[in-house]
Amino acid sequence: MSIVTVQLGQCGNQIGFEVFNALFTDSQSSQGLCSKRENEAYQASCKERFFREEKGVPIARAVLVDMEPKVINHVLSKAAQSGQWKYSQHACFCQKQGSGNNWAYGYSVHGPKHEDSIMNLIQKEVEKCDSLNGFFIIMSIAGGTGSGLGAFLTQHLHDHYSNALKMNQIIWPYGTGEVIVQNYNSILTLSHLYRSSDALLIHENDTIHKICAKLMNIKQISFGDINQVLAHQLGSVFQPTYSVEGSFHYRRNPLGDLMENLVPHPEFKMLGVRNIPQMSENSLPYSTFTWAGLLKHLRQMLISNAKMEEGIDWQVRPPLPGLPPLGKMSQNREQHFNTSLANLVILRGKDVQNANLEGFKDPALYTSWLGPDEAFTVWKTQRAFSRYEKSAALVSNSQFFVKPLDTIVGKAWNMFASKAYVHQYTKFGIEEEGFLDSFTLLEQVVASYRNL
Amino acid sequence: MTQSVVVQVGQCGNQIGCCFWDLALREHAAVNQKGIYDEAIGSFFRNVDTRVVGDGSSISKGKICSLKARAVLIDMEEGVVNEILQGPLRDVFDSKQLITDISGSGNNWAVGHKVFGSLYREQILEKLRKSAEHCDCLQCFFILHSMGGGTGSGLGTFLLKVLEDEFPEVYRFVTSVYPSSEDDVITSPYNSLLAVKELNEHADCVLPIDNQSLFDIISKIDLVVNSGKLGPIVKPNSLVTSGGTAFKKQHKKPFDAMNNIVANLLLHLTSSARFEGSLNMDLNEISMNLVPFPQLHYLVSSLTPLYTLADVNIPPRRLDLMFSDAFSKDHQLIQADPKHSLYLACALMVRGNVQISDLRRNIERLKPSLQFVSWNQEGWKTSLCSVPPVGHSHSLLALANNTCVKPTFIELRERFMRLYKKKAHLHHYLQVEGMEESCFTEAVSSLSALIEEYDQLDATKSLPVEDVQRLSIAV
Amino acid sequence: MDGGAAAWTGAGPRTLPEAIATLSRSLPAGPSPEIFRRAKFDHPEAAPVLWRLLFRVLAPLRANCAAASLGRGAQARWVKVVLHYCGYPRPALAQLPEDGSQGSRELLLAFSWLLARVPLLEWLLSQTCVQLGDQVPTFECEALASPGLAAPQVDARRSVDLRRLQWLMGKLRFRWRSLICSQQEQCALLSKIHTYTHGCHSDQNLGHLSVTETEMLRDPEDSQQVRKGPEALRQMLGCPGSQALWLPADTLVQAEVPSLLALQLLRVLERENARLEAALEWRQCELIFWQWMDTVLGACPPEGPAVPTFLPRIPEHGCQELELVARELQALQEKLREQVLSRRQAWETQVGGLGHGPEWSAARQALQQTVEQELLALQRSWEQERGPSLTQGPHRLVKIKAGTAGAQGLPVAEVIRALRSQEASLEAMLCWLQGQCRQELARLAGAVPGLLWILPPGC
Amino acid sequence: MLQSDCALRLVAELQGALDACAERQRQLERSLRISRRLLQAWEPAGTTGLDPPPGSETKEEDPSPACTPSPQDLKDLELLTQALEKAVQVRKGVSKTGKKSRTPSLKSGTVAASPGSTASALPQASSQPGHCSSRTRPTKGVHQITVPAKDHPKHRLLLVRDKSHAVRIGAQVTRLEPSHREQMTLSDTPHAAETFTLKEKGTLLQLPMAFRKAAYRNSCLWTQLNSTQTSDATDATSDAKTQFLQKMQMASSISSSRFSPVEVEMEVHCLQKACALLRLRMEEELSAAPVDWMQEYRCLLTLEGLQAMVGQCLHKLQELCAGFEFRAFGMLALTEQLPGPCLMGRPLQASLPCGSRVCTSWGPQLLLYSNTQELQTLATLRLRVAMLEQQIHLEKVLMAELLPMVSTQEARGPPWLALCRAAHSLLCEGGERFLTILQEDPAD
Repeated sequence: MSIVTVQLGQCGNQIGFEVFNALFTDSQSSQGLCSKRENEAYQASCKERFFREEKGVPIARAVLVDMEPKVINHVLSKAAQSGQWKYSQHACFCQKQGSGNNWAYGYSVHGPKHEDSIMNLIQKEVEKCDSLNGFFIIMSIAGGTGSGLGAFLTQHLHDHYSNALKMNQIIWPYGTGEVIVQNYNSILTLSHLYRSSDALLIHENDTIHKICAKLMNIKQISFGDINQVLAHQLGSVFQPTYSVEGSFHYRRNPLGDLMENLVPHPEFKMLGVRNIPQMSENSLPYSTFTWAGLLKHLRQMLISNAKMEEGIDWQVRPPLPGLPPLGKMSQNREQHFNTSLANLVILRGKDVQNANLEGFKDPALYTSWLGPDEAFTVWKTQRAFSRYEKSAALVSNSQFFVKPLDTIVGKAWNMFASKAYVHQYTKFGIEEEGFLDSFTLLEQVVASYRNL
Repeated sequence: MTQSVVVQVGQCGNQIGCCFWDLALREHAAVNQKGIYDEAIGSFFRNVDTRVVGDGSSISKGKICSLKARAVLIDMEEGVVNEILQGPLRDVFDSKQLITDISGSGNNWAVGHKVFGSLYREQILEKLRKSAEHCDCLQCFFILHSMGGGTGSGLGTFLLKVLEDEFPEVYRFVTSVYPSSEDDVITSPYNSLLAVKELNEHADCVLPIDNQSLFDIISKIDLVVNSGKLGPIVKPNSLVTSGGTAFKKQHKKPFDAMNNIVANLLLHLTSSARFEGSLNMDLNEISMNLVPFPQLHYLVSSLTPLYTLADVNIPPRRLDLMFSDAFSKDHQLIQADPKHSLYLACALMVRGNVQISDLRRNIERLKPSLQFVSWNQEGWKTSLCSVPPVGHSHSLLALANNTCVKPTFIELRERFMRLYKKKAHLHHYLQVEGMEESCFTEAVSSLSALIEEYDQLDATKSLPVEDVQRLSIAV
Repeated sequence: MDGGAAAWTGAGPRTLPEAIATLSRSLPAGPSPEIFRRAKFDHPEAAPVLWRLLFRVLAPLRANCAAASLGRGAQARWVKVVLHYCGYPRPALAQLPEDGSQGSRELLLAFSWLLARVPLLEWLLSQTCVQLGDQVPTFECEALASPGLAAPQVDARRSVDLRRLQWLMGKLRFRWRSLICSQQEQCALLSKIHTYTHGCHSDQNLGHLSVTETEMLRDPEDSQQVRKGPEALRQMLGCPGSQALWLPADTLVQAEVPSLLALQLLRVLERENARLEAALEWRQCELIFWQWMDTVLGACPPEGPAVPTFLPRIPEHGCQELELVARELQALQEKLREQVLSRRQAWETQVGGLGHGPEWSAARQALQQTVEQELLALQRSWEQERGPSLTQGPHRLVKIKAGTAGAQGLPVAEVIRALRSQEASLEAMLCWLQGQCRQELARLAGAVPGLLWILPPGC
Repeated sequence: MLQSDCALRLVAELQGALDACAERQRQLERSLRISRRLLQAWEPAGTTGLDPPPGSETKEEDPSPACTPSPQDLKDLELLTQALEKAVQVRKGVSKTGKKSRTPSLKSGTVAASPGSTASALPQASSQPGHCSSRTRPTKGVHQITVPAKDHPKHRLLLVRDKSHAVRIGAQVTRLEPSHREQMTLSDTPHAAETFTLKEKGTLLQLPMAFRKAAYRNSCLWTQLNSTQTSDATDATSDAKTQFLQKMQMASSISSSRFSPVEVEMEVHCLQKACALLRLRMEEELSAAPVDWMQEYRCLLTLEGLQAMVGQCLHKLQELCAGFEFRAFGMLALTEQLPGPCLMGRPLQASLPCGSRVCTSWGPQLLLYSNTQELQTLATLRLRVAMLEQQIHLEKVLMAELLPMVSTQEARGPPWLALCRAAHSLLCEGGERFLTILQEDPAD
């Protein structure tokens, strides 16, 4: 089954390119450390999901949307230059003028105006899939096009393709600000997506920036570096895994399987990804990994809400069994213990069958109303990913984002209380009422996650 | 990609414009080596096949034939415009883009605004429409004018209202040159104040420029250049008014160097919209990010490093210094000290070989020394354009919506009041048809209201930053 | 027509044992005629066989395999309940011991009651017939709507947070969507196979091969590779329930033998043919059986006074629903009464001045007719099973050229129409139920001061 | 928090539904795998697309784009035909020559040779003049795929051979009349390959004789079963049955009621639907704003009609209640001993043709569709109906358990509010959305 990617805005298009590039490069890599047959099955599965073929050339199953042509042109030519895969010329939509960081402009002006054209492009791409699994929508939430138009399109995908799954890849802006109205744009986007999307996969710029600096040892970090790390993380989640352990059948319904296990509850849709190992090319040859070591670190990253392998707080421990839920909650808060709702661990590489995952099956890791049997899932494949002989990824629906979300809502509320910038939104039909709805919904989400 | 139209009004506006077109041509020539007409060039120039009679049909693709500036030149005297038309830039303009008169406005806002305004309204409108027709997506009008004189100030602000009515969707960015206190025009306080009211009401963004600041900057450059520490080696292709500019009297006339700074400001401001970069910033993002309340649309700008403005080969200073400079008092294009005032919002537009990490590092570094309004503690807007200014590796334009503009307004009001109390020269104005006393009082109260708004914001400066009470979720 | 088939239409067996024998043969694993004879005299040894027969006939098909694992007592209870539920009139059945130790005559009566009331043989044959063709890739609606047979393992010690129910509900919604997704794909693949094999079938009506048939031809070489195929197949066939919903493709995978398929299918087909032949024969000699059953019934002692033993399934649940409907209907009635009353009055006063020309009465008549038609259509939409449905018996999918006239069979378009109206009425129903809940909760919410209930937008 | 018995029931219901779905998904995946394997034959995925030879795509007529086979289609087609072709050969015994190792493999532009000389065995082969000469051409190895020359709604399988017996395939575009076929063959490509459709060689691809016989007899028997059902069922037989049933009823000590429980249940179900639809219609009518007196009158008539219909429903309901009460007198809680909750509920209806529905035809019937989309719509709708039924069932169960709990709970503190929120989401929003409860600001 195939996934149609929708790349939106500057951020979405830049990341989309890196994601396809990472997926393709990995699937063609000969360092898979597995049998030829398995490698072929892996390739075929990756291809079915993300690429189609035109005259022998792999074409990304993607629709590129921006309200401004520069980025799309750039990305198209970069893909063509790769010599390996391409974007379809006919899957692009751009306009002359961007949304100017104004969510309302993207949502209420660009959205309705270009709805038909964009939905047509998507429809065409969907028709090229033998079987549609769902949509992967890449967008930032800070700007105007990705966020506003993204929210608009997701809603329309929800209406037009009610059975297809929708996952939004969301880029969370730098906490110190990259767009001044980013908090407004973010709360409007998030609250709208909460109504129309099935899952929000969130990446924070701050986090990835730190990974680039600390783990990848990059001195002068560019957006290209950041996007490559992000693409690596996504690849580690979306490259094929076995559907049944011990068979060579690869999972055909990756989005559905993931969502069913992680985001069935309407109030909990925010997913975070953690990867291990991640390091620069130079240090890789000097490192060896064991599953036990990797998983120990990954688990501690989960419970201490560490964003990367470096600087994990090893003091954080799961709460003692037998505490009443309320006591447990306050103790957790004190300890900065990160309570999970559900986790998915994806293991790739050598001896994957020997990895011991008991650490993730501890009921203390999870909320009181869901047991590990329902809350924990593991996917595996023996095929190694990227340059790593062994690697693990964690997709987690947990309290990871309570703090960032709370912060964004708080800042937006502060600004809203002074009515600053509101006139820019009312100009395009987003009234104060709309803001209040968004605040209400997100405050509830924060509260719900806190009460896990 | 979008296009912009530059409307240059009055002597000052046209002189700045002249500099601007010269630099713009040279910048695009440096970036676009192949001579192909592309969208970046298209944002300021039309490509015209001159062999076709009439107004020359635009060519949207292919080789560059003949570039025409997307500009409307207005002056009520002929001098400057004629000079331009006889200068090296003559091919960039044609007579259909000009409106001139011979009488001049006599340094009288009322003449420019009321008399010439009604006289030339239709004509101006027609030229504007024409220029708009040549754009497939007109995004912005840049109005270049000075506040002190008659034409630029009067007709320039008249124009704003016309644009607002006629092109409500198109942004109006105004570069206003404020007179310095030792201005030789005696009525300049009147003119400026009357103009301020119009700017308050009809502009989307105003970039105030102070002649005194420009002059100080130029002097500083000269000082560095002549100090002997660094060889005054002229860079052949740098974007400064050296050899091949419209006026070949650079060092004699400080105005040229000063105009050059303003022209550079415009180029930098639009660079991220014209060229590729890893973090684009379109023009419409400027007002969206920097204007929290409709009236508070005055943006204080600073360009660093200053050597990009000079025609000298100075080894680059540390990158981080560039960021520090942008916040220092002596780099601002008006006399103001943003660092000790309150920031409502701030944009950092970077060109050249600078990455996001450099930007983040400097924001983190500078943040503690700056004071932002309570509801906008992270009020940063950033952009990264990969094309540096010609001949340099990087540069930075900082735009600040900061209460530091307030003293400029207060001073203006004081100078105005000094004259107005004496009713000096008032009759020159009142004899113009449609001009009444109330025009002055209204203008004063408009300016006072603006000052009051800044005052209120400044008042919050001393208060501790506290979160507002949020919605409380029951369960 | 095949000579063999024609043979039974004329003469049939004329003796009772022969008649019963045909009945037995036409049933899936039917008992021997001797059992019937013994049952007439209520011999206890016939009872277990008849319990089994009844259970087999009555158990829901999907659940059959699992149900087979039920104990004898449970099976018997099941039979009792279902028969009563269907309106079986004799309470004596309910009093039978569930260990199968006696009551063979009563069971024979019950079986005959079913046989007389509904076309049982045809129904059973139809439900269990061999599927050579491709089916609409969905399963019985009822099967989805019914929980599986095995009681799910729920940890009773753990108290349940409602959020867990929400979680499960969300999971279910995702599974539904995945199902639809897979089904779409299966349809596309089926259609492809049908297109590609167009013209390969000897049967003119079909024209193309089905998956099973293509599979049969696919790889004959491999036939020697695996031997366990027939066994797997037999296993499946030993369980009549699974036959009914048997997707041939499933068998193949389960057995991992694509090869011997033809042979296996042949056997199954032959077995089915034998049952069909027997059923046709049975029709010829049924009369003898019924005459005999009369004597069986006559041999029964008259029943004693009714001992209350039985609980039809409706009890509290059904009561609740009846009440709910009654309340809603009355509310409707009330609202309509008010509206009609006031509007009628307003109308009369208005029309008073309008005059009553012939045009008016013609228009009125026309209006009356259209309204009548509309309402009739409305009524039809809730009366059950209008239009073609797929609930009865298997259907073989045949791809035809668009616009081909005179093709025999049911056009999908018609089924779609029927399904759409069914969908609409179900949606209305769900909507109504949700509306009821909303009212109830809003009432409760209104009673608590100091709180603002913010509904999700769009409510 | 729920009490455990209630929780048990709800969780069991949901878990049951989930299991049923999962089971069905597994089934579907199995058959999907079969179908995919059929279409992709034995080749590992990753075979490259088939490029048409330059110039062979002479489009004389305007092809309708919908009918143009996509490269993927062509590929599938090729693989499938290969498979079938191979089957033909095996069936004919030509593979006995011990060349099994030469499994067909598909590389870009190359096709494996099938062993054996099947061409001579094909009936048509000898009847095609001119073909022989082309066959003598020593073309070996690589050949381009024959590509549609024209488009036609029907794509036929087309096997193309040359002397070396390399199998080629393409979608034949023109639906060839037999008489035209030869010409087509001759003028086909420079390689002058022999072409035939599977249909024309259909005899070779037929199922085994014995099987075909049995299948034929099977369909005859079903036809007979259906045709004799009504006409041959003698009056005597049906009389006998009726009599038997009557006698049985009379002998019974329970007097008959008008409705059996299953009928009551079905009627209730029907009334619920009616109720929902009537309300919808009424609200539609009430919210309409008639612009002229005609419309106004029509509205009035409709409302009156609706009123009458509601009356009928109420009447029906009373009848049901009467019958129900009558029956209810001697009930004993037998249900509780039933083997699991699963045997209750809807399967009862499904398990028997005991409703009043009489089916007129038995056995496999044909269901005709003309395109993929139609089939997909059908499948989706069926599933959707099934899902709605399940959802309604769950809704009712949840209503029965949750509503009383919410309304009886005494303390109206946070636990109760949490309960309300979850209940609202489950009951009113289908579990998709949720409400927020805010504490009112005392300042307001």
